Amino acid sequence: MKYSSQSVAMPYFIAAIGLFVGQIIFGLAMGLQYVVGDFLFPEIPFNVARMVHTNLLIVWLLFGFMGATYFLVPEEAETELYSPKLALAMFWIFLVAGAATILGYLLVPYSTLAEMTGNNILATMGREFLEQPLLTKIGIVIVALAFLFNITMTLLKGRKTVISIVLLMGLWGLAIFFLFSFYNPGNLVKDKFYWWWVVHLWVEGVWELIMAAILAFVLIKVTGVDREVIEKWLYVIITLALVTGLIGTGHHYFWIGTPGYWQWLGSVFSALEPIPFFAMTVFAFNMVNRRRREHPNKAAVLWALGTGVMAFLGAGVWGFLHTLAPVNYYTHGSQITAAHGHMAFYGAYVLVVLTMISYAMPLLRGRAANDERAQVCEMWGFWLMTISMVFITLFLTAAGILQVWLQRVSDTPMPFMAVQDQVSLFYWMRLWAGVVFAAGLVTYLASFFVKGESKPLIHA
Amino acid sequence: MHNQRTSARALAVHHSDHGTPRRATMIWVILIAATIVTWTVGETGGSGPAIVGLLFSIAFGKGAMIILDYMALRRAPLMWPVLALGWMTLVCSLIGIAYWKGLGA
Amino acid sequence: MCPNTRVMNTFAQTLVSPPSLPAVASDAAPRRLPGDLAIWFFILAELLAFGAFFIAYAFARANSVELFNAQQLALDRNAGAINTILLLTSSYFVVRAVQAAEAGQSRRAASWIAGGFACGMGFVVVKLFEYVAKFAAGVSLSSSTFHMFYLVLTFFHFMHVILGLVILGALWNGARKGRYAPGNMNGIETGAAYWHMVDLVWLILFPLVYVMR
Amino acid sequence: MSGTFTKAMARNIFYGGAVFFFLLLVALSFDTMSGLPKSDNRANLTESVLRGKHIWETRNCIGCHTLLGEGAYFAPELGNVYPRRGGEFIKAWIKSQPTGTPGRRQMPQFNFTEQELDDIVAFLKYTSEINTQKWPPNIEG
Repeated sequence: MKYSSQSVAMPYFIAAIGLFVGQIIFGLAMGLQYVVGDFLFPEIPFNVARMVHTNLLIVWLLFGFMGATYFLVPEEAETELYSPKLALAMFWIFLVAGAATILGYLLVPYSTLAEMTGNNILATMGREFLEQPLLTKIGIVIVALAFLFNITMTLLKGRKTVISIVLLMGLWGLAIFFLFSFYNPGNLVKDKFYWWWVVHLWVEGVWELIMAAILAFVLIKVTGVDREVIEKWLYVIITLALVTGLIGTGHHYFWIGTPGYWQWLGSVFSALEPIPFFAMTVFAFNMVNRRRREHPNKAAVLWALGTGVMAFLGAGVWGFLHTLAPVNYYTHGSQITAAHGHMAFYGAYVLVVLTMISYAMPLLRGRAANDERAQVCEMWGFWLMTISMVFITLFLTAAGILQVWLQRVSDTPMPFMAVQDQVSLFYWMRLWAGVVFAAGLVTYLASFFVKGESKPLIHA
Repeated sequence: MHNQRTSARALAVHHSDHGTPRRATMIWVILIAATIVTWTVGETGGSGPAIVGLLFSIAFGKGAMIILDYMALRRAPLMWPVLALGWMTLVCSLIGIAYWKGLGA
Repeated sequence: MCPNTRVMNTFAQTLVSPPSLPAVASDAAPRRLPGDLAIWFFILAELLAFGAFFIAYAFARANSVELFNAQQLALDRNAGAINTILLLTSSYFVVRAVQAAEAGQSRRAASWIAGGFACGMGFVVVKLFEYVAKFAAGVSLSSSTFHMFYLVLTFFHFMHVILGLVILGALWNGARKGRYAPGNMNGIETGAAYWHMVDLVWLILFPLVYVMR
Repeated sequence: MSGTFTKAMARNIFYGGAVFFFLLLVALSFDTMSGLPKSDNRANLTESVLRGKHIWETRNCIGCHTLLGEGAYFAPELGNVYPRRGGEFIKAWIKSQPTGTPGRRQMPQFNFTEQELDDIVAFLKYTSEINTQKWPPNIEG
């Protein structure tokens, strides 16, 4: 750690990991509800569990992005953070608001929560991933603006590197596109159309900028490869991401009441969306193969390579699988979508945040890298989580293919619930893979508490 | 270092990476003539496999001239002209296959 | 530990001038990719996108040949042909500009680029007249599959022409200031490569959409 | 520097490409908006439908069901439930929840008034009449 204000990243990382644990607990509960339908009913119905599962994911990734930014920007800008106090204040505001929202979901009926929080003044709730009460949404905007102000001011007074500029563009884009979550017209087609301007332009647009910037930063640090080289790659990757991803939004406009030409536009451009992810994989391996130093933090290198591979598999390959309109006609809104969603989020965004945590946490704790045994434990966590996520994805894909076959393709289509009974074996297998994932997460957590000789800071 | 080497070569060898003006002009004349042929086919309403084969042979030839001479890939590492001409070949032949498929329908 | 210090440049050089490849028979100059490597990656991505659309058009046409043939008749082939000639001529002027710069005649290069720019503007004007006529006739993205492809393909290309004109404008400015000379050809070669790509794509678009029946 | 890969060029291509494709997306969105009246069934967007949409949202229905294929995949698609089941069945179904069958998936009881039930049905009827390019493939959704 080169600047003392980088240490504000620490609480952000801890909160991120804590919320990640919560997300997995609710994920397991839902996995069980898929096969034992009345589990936890009526205390925690499926819709509440799912809302908590997905909202926790979004919030902890945001915590991770912010922590990563607070660690990365001072080091890149070669100056202290503009205001560490503001960063800490925002941390507590965001944490309290986030916790209050989750408690609200769990303790109050959703419609009551909506009435209590001003949803009748401006109705924004009840749409997938954007379930947050109006107050929380406004809070997110305020926290994001304070955060962006802090980071932008830091960058303005320091060195402006490509990595920090790209990261900042991604974060500004994140804040700007979130504003579309306040637009909820009565016309369902318009509602859905602009809903994607938040969801798609986040995960297949500006988040890719954030992800590529964080990955580039860690790769510079652990491989010692020339900054010039890495920054050129960074530009190429994000160019490809936006060129394909912007019009690629069209793959969500096939069947929601929008004109038919989106089937062509969306198919062609989103079919090219794997290219930036492929470039990212090649990039990560290329840089590690040409490394100029052996960084003592081997775990961080593993996470970085894992990000490249899993993002390509989850977002690239599993996305391509069902992105062409004639295929999507049958797979839209089936378990195939769920399979893709799980591996893409894990591979691209969970792993990139964990990569950053793995690299930065030892430094924040005053060492270049953790003890060998702690690293081995961490790497076990990586493999357990990653392999079980591959299996979760495969089981959901199998369930999805069978579901599509019985319910959509067949000449004598079966009703939804009858099909769910037919595929329940795969849901059981998915649940067990989920249990292994949780074991991997526990292993990962344990690695933070493995004592031993840490590597001194000299090489950092 | 690379920079120096390149400029030294450009100065020392009286060689053009972009061909001569004379050659460029010749190619331009051919390209324009080929365009007039394509246009005539369109105006006379020609159709059928032979005509479409002619059209895309002409398009391929024109494209190859642009790629090899105007884009100067003739003197680039082999990978690049191969990729560009490969793209032309793939696109033109798939168009041909699709046209063939449309004849049967 | 890898002692190599200039990773990307080495990587770039293997793409740009691999030492193992035989040189062109007529002279000893090594093979060299003109312009910036970055633009060639971009050109490949663009060719892929256009290629996918061309192929999609061809197969969509195969499914409704009669509709495509009937509506294609209404297109203005004269405008298409004039535009082909304008783009080819423009490309030719840009080649002459590069050759002039290579010969150290930067001012002359600026004049050639101005010629190329004028032809490109001609393309834009002709295309605008064509669009106005089409829109007046009620053609829109949703009016038929053929019209959708016609508009998407030509408009997508049209926007590339406009971007290309911006680039030509920058090149003209650079050439006027004598920025391009032997040994410093990167900028003009890069811009020229992009402009030729715009031309190349049109060479398939024209017979495919305007003529093939 | 010919033949190399300059950072300035990569940057210019990034900014040019990003602006270019974003403008294209905006242009296409304008065209979509102007074409929507033909497909989005806005003629039937009554007060009752709007109230129904509000109920749909404030009960977080999307947390279990899909609507035009978007949402959770835990419970049936409702974009075409109106033609599949009819208004009376939908109302009776909602009123009879939860079934309480052991081990089966359960839907909460929302204690709707008759007016609210009619609004929900109106919303689902409006949704089923949106032109979705013939999706879903069959009545089972």
